[in-house]
Amino acid sequence: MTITPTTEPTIAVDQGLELYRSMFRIRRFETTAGELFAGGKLPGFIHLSLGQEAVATGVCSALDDHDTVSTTHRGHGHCLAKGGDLQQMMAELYGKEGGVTRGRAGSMHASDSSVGILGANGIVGGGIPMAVGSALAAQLDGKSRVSVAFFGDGAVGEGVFTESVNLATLWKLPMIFVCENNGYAELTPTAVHLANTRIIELARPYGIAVEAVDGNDVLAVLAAATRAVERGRRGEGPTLLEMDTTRWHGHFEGDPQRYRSKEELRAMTDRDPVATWRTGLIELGVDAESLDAIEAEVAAEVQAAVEVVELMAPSRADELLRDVYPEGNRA
Amino acid sequence: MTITPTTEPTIAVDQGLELYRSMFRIRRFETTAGELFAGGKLPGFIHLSLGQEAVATGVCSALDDHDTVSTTHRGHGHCLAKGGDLQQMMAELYGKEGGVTRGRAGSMHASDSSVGILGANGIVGGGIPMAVGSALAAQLDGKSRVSVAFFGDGAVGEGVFTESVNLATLWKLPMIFVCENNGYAELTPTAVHLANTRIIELARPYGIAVEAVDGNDVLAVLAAATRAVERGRRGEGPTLLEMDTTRWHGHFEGDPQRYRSKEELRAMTDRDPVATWRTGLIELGVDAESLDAIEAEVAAEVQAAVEVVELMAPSRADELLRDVYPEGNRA
Amino acid sequence: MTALKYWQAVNTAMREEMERDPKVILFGEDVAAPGGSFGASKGLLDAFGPERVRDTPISEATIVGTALGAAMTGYRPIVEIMFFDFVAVAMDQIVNQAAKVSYMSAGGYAAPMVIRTICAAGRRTGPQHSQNLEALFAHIPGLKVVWGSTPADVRGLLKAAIRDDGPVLAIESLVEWSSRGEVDEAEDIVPIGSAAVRTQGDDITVLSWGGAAPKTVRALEELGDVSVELIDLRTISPWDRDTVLASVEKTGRLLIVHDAVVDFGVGAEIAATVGRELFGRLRSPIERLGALRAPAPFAPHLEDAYLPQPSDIAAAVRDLVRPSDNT
Amino acid sequence: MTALKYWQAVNTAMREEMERDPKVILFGEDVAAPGGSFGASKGLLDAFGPERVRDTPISEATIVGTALGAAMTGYRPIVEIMFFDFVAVAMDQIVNQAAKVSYMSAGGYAAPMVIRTICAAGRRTGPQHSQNLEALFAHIPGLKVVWGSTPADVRGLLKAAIRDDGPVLAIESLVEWSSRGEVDEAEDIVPIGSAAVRTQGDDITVLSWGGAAPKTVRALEELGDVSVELIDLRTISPWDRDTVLASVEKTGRLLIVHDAVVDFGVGAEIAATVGRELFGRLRSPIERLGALRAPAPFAPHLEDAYLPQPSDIAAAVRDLVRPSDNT
Ligand SMILES: Cc1ncc(C[n+]2csc(CCOP(=O)(O)OP(=O)(O)O)c2C)c(N)n1
Ligand SMILES: Cc1ncc(C[n+]2csc(CCOP(=O)(O)OP(=O)(O)O)c2C)c(N)n1
Ligand SMILES: [Mg+2]
Ligand SMILES: [Mg+2]
Repeated sequence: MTITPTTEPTIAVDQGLELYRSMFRIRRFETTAGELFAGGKLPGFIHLSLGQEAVATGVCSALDDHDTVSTTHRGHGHCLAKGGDLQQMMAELYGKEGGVTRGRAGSMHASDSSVGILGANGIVGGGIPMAVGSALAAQLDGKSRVSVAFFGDGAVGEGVFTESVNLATLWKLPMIFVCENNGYAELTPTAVHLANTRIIELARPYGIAVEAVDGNDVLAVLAAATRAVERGRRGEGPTLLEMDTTRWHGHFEGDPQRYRSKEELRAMTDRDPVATWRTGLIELGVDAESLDAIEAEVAAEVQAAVEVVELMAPSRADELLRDVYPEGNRA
Repeated sequence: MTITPTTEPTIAVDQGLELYRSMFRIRRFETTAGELFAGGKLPGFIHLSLGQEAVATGVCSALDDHDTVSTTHRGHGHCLAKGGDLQQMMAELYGKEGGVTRGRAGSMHASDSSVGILGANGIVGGGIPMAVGSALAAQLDGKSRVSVAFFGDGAVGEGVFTESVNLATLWKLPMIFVCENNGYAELTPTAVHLANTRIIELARPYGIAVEAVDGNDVLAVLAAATRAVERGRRGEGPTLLEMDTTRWHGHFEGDPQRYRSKEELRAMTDRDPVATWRTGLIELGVDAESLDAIEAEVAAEVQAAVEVVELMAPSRADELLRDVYPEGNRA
Repeated sequence: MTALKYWQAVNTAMREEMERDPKVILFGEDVAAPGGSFGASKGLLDAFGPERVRDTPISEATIVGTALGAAMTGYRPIVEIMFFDFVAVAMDQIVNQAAKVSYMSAGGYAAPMVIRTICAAGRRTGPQHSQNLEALFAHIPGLKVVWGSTPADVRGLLKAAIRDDGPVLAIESLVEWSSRGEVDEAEDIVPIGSAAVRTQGDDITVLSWGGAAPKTVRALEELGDVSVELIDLRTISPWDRDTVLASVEKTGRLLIVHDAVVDFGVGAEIAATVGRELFGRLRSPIERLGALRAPAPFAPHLEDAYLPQPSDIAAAVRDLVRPSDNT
Repeated sequence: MTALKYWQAVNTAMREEMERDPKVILFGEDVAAPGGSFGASKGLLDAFGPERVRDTPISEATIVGTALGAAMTGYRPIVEIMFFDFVAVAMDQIVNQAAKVSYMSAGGYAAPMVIRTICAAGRRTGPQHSQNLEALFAHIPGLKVVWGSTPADVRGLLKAAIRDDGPVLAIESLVEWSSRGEVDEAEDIVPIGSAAVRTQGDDITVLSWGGAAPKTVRALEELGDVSVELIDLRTISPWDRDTVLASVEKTGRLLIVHDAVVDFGVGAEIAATVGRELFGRLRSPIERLGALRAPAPFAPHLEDAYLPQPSDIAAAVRDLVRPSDNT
C-alpha cells in the first residue's frame, strides 16, 4: 500500500526551530569534520551526509529515546539527530578516549546504547537485519517501541535488504526502513546499480507500506516518519520510506567527484534542506535573527566541542582488550 | 512486463510423445530411487521431484544442448530432462565410479558439463548467481545461448535471488529464472516464509519479464519456456517463470509429511502432470498402446540401469584427491 | 541421571533455558511448527508459543542479523542454521556484526545469542553438507565456539551458551543424533572453556572434539596396551590451554584428531601453542589427524577414506608411542 | 625495469592479461567508469570496453557467483571485493561454490577466476574495514590465496592468478598502495606457491607476508647484528613448505609475523608443520607475532598497539636469538 497523506503537515513554531537546530547542527558538525579531515586531524575515512540533513532530523524527530536506529558509514547525522552527544561523536572521530565508543569504532562503526543508536555500520546493508531484530524485541516487549534502519540506495543491491523486508512484513514488526536515495552508491549512479531506481516499487509487492518522500523537505520527512511510527506503534507492521535526497560531497572526503557535472553539483544547492527550511520558517513568520542566533549557538557548540576534544586524552591502549567479550564472560 | 500468450500452444505428436517419455523417465527414475533409498541402497539424503516432472521436461525441451542450467537439491528431473545420462545419474546416487561425477557429488551436488548442467546445489539459492554468470558468458560469446536457474519458492527468501534478478535485468542477460513454487520450503508452507507467495510479483518491479505458469501442464510450461528462450536468444533480456507445481513426496525421502493433510496429498494426484499429459495425448489421438510402449521402454531402461549400476565398481578411493584443483594447476 | 539421546539433550537444554528465562527465544528454518528438520526443537512451539518460537524464511544472513538486533535490545535468541555449511551464507552477520558489536560499542551493547548448527560429516551428505568449519570461527575474536560430543556435554554447553552474554556458535553432530548417554539433569551447565579429561594416561595425550571424539573413544578400545590420556576439548574457542598443557606435560606426546581438514585447522593452533610452551619437553612430534585436503566426497567409502577413522587413530597412537619404546 | 607504484602494478597486471587473453573480464563495484575506489582499474573500461569491464550493484555474493558461472563456461573473470572484510558477504559463493566446483564435478568444470580484495589494516579504518582474514580461506581446499607485498610481486601473482585454472583469492595491501618498487615488465608471472627469500641469513628465519612483510623489512634495518633469513611467503595457500623448511633447517629458529590475529591464524599451520618436520632440530621455540585477540580498533595508537610494529618484530628477533648466544 502506498500511503497518501490526507492533510498537509502542520507544525508549531517551537518544533520548527528545533528541527532547524537539529539540521544545522548536523550541517555544522559535518562541515567542521570535513575541514578537520582535510587538515589531517581525523584519521581513516569519513563520509559526510551534507545535503541529507532533513532525513536524519525529520525521521529522528518522530522517534522517542527508546526507539532504536541502525545506520551506515554515512551516519553522523542520524546519530546526532537521535540524541547522540555531539562532543562524544567528535571525540570518536578523533579516536579519543572520550569518544562515544572510546575511539574503538570511529566514524564508520560508532554506536550509543544510551539513546538507542544500534550503530553505524561499515558493511553496506549490514545494519538492516540488526534493526529488524530490535523491532522483534520491541514486538515481544509489547511496548510501543519502533526500530529504524537507515540505508542508502546502494544497500538495496544487497540481498539482506529484501530478506529483511520479507521477514519484517511476515512478522508485522514495528520496523521502519528508511532508504536515503541520494543517486549514488560510492561513485556509481543508481541507474547503473539498480534495475529500478524507484526503491518503494521494489519493496511494495512484499506488502509493506511504502511512501516516497522529498527527503530534502524536513516537514515532509517528519510527516511521513510520523505516519510510519504510528503504524508501527499501533502494531500495523513495517513501513518503507524512500527519501529522495542529495549527497553534496564526494563519497568519502577527498573524493574529487569527477563523475558529476558542475551543473549537477550546482543544482543540488537549490535543494539545500537547511536553507529550504530556513526560508520555510521565515515564511511561517519566524524572524531571521532567531535563526541566526540558533546558528551562532550551534557554531559555538561545535567549536567548543572541537576545543575540548583536541585536549582530550587518546584512547587508552591499556584497555585495548576490554569488551572483546562482554564483561563477566571474558574468554 | 507480464507475458500474455496470444496463441494456444500447439504441438506435433512426435514431440508430444517425447515430452511424455521425458516426464515418465523422471517419474520412473525417481520412484525407483525412492524405493532404493527406502531399501537402504542409496546413502545420504535424496529429494524427489515427483509431481514436478512437467517443469523439468517443459523447460528443458525448449533448450539446446549448449544452453546451461543450474539446479537444486531437488534436481534429478532437471538433469535427466537436460540430457544427463540416466545410468550415470543412478550410479551417482549409489556413489559409484561410473557416476556422472564419479560419486564425489551425490544427488545434491551432481553436474554434467557435457550437456550444460552446471550442477545441482546443496545451498538453497546457491546456484542462481552461477546461472547468471553463464548467461553473462553467453552474452559475451555473442552466441544465442541462454542460461536457466531452477529454484524453489524457498530460495526466494535468500538474498541472492533478488540480487540476481537485479543484475540479470540491468545487464539484459539471456537468463531464465524458473521458480518451482511447490508450496513448501522443506516442512514450511510458502505463506509462512514469503510475505507474498506470488513470486512473479516480487520480481516484476525489477523490470524483468515474468509469467505465471501451470507447472503441471507440460504444454503450458513448454510454451512459456519457449517464449522466454526466444526473448533471451533475441537479446531482449531475462525472464522469470513461476511454476505452480506440487511436491508429492516429503521434503526428503523418509519425511513422514505430518504437516500435510490427507486431503491435500490426495488433491495432488488430480494434478498429476504425467497422467494429465497422457490424457492430453490420447485426446490428441495418440493410442494408449503407444504410451504403454513408452512406459515399458522406460521401465526397462531404468531397470537395466539399476542392474548395471549395482555391479559397478565403487568410486576410486585412490583418486580421492584428484580435481580438488584443476589438473595442471594442482596445489 | 536419565539416559537421553543426543538430540533430546539439545531439546532439553533449550526447553530448560526457555523455562528459566522468558527472554530466551528461538527462531530458524523449520524450527517451530515442524519442530526442526531433525527434531531438535520438537514441542517447543507448543510449550512456549508462536511469539517465542518462530519459523523463518530461508534467509540465514537475516536470521543471524535479526538475532543480533534482538540480543542487543534485551533478548537471548537461539537461532538454528540447519547445516554447518550454510553458516557461510550468514558469515558477514556473524563475523563482522555479532562478533564485533561488544567491542565496537565499547561494551555499550552485548550480543547474548546462540547460533546452533549441525555438522553432518559422516552422514554421506556430500561436499556442501559435510564441512567442519570450526577453524573459521575460532579465528574471530568476540565469538565463542563449542561442540559437545555427548548428550551430557551438548546439553550443558548449550545451556552455558544461552546464558553467555556474547555470541556463541554451538555445533552439534548429526552422526551422534540418536546416540544415548547419561545426563545428570541436576547438573546445570558445562562451563565454556573447559575441556574434559575422559581417561587418565601416561604415554600419550589424544585430543579431539565434535564428530571426531566418539571415534577416538572407539579407537582407544582397540588400544588396551597404551596408556592414553584422552581429552575432549568441548570448547574450541576459547580452548582450555591449561588442561591440554598439563596433560601433554605429563605424557610428553600429543595426537590431535579432528574431522576438519588438517591444513590450517584448529589442530594447528593447538600444536603450535603446545610446541612452543613445551619446547624441548616433548617425547615425539605433535601429530595431527584430520580430513584430507579436499571437499568432503559423497560416496561412503570415499568419505570413510577422507575422514579419520578409529583404526587410523589407533594406528597414529601406536606410531607415536612405539619409537620411544626403543629409547 | 620500471618503477611502479603498488596500485599501478595491480593495474598493469590486469591490463596485460586482458590484452593477452580476450576471455579475461573484470567486474565489481565502481571498477568500470570510476576505475576503482582506489584506482586499481583506472583506464581499463576505456581500453577494453563496457562488455569486458563492468560496474555492478553492491551484491558481493552475486558478484562472486556470477564470476563463477562465467568461469565455468569459458571466461576468466576478475572480480573486485573492495575491502577484505566484505568478502564475508560472499562467503558461501567462495567456500561452498567456487572452491568446490572442480572437485564436485570431478573435473567436469573448472573455475578460473580471481577475487581481488584490498586489506586496509594500518589505515585506521576500524573494526569492519581492517581485517586480515586469510586464514579463513587458506583452510578451504580448492582455493588458492596469494598476497604480494611489493609492486613486482603483486603484479606477478595477479597475473599468475588470472592464468590459474582454479579460483584464487588475491589480496592487496592498502597501506602499500602508493609505495614504489622496481618491476621487470619482461618478467611474466610470479608462480603461485613460491616464497621469496629476501635476505640470506644464519641465525633466524623470519617469515611474513602481506601487510606485515614491509614492516618486517623495516625491522631488519634496525637489526644489523643479527643474521636474518627473511622470507616473504607470497602465497598463503598452497604455502611453500620446501623453502620455509630448508631455511629453518639452516637457521634453527623461526619467527612468523602476520597482521592477522595470532590465534588460529595462518602462522599456526606453519608453526605446527615446521615444529613437526624439524622436531628436535630447532634451537628455540617457534614464535608467532600478530594482531591481538580483538577486532581491529580505530584510533591510530590503538591500531598501532594492536598490529605488530617493526620495533616489536625487532624485539622478537632479539629475544629469540639472544638465549642461544649463551649456549
Ligand atoms: C558489503 C559492502 N560492500 C561494499 C562496501 C563499500 N562501500 C561503502 S559505501 C558504498 C556505497 C553505498 O551506497 P549507498 O548505500 O547508496 O549509501 P551512500 O554512500 O550513498 O550513503 C560502498 C560500495 C561496503 N562498505 N560494504
Ligand atoms: C542456504 C541453505 N539453507 C537451508 C538449506 C536446507 N534446505 C534444503 S532444501 C530447503 C527448502 C528449499 O525449499 P524450496 O526452495 O522451495 O525447494 P523445494 O525443496 O521445495 O524444492 C532447505 C531449507 C540449504 N540446503 N541451504
Ligand atoms: Mg547512495
Ligand atoms: Mg518449495
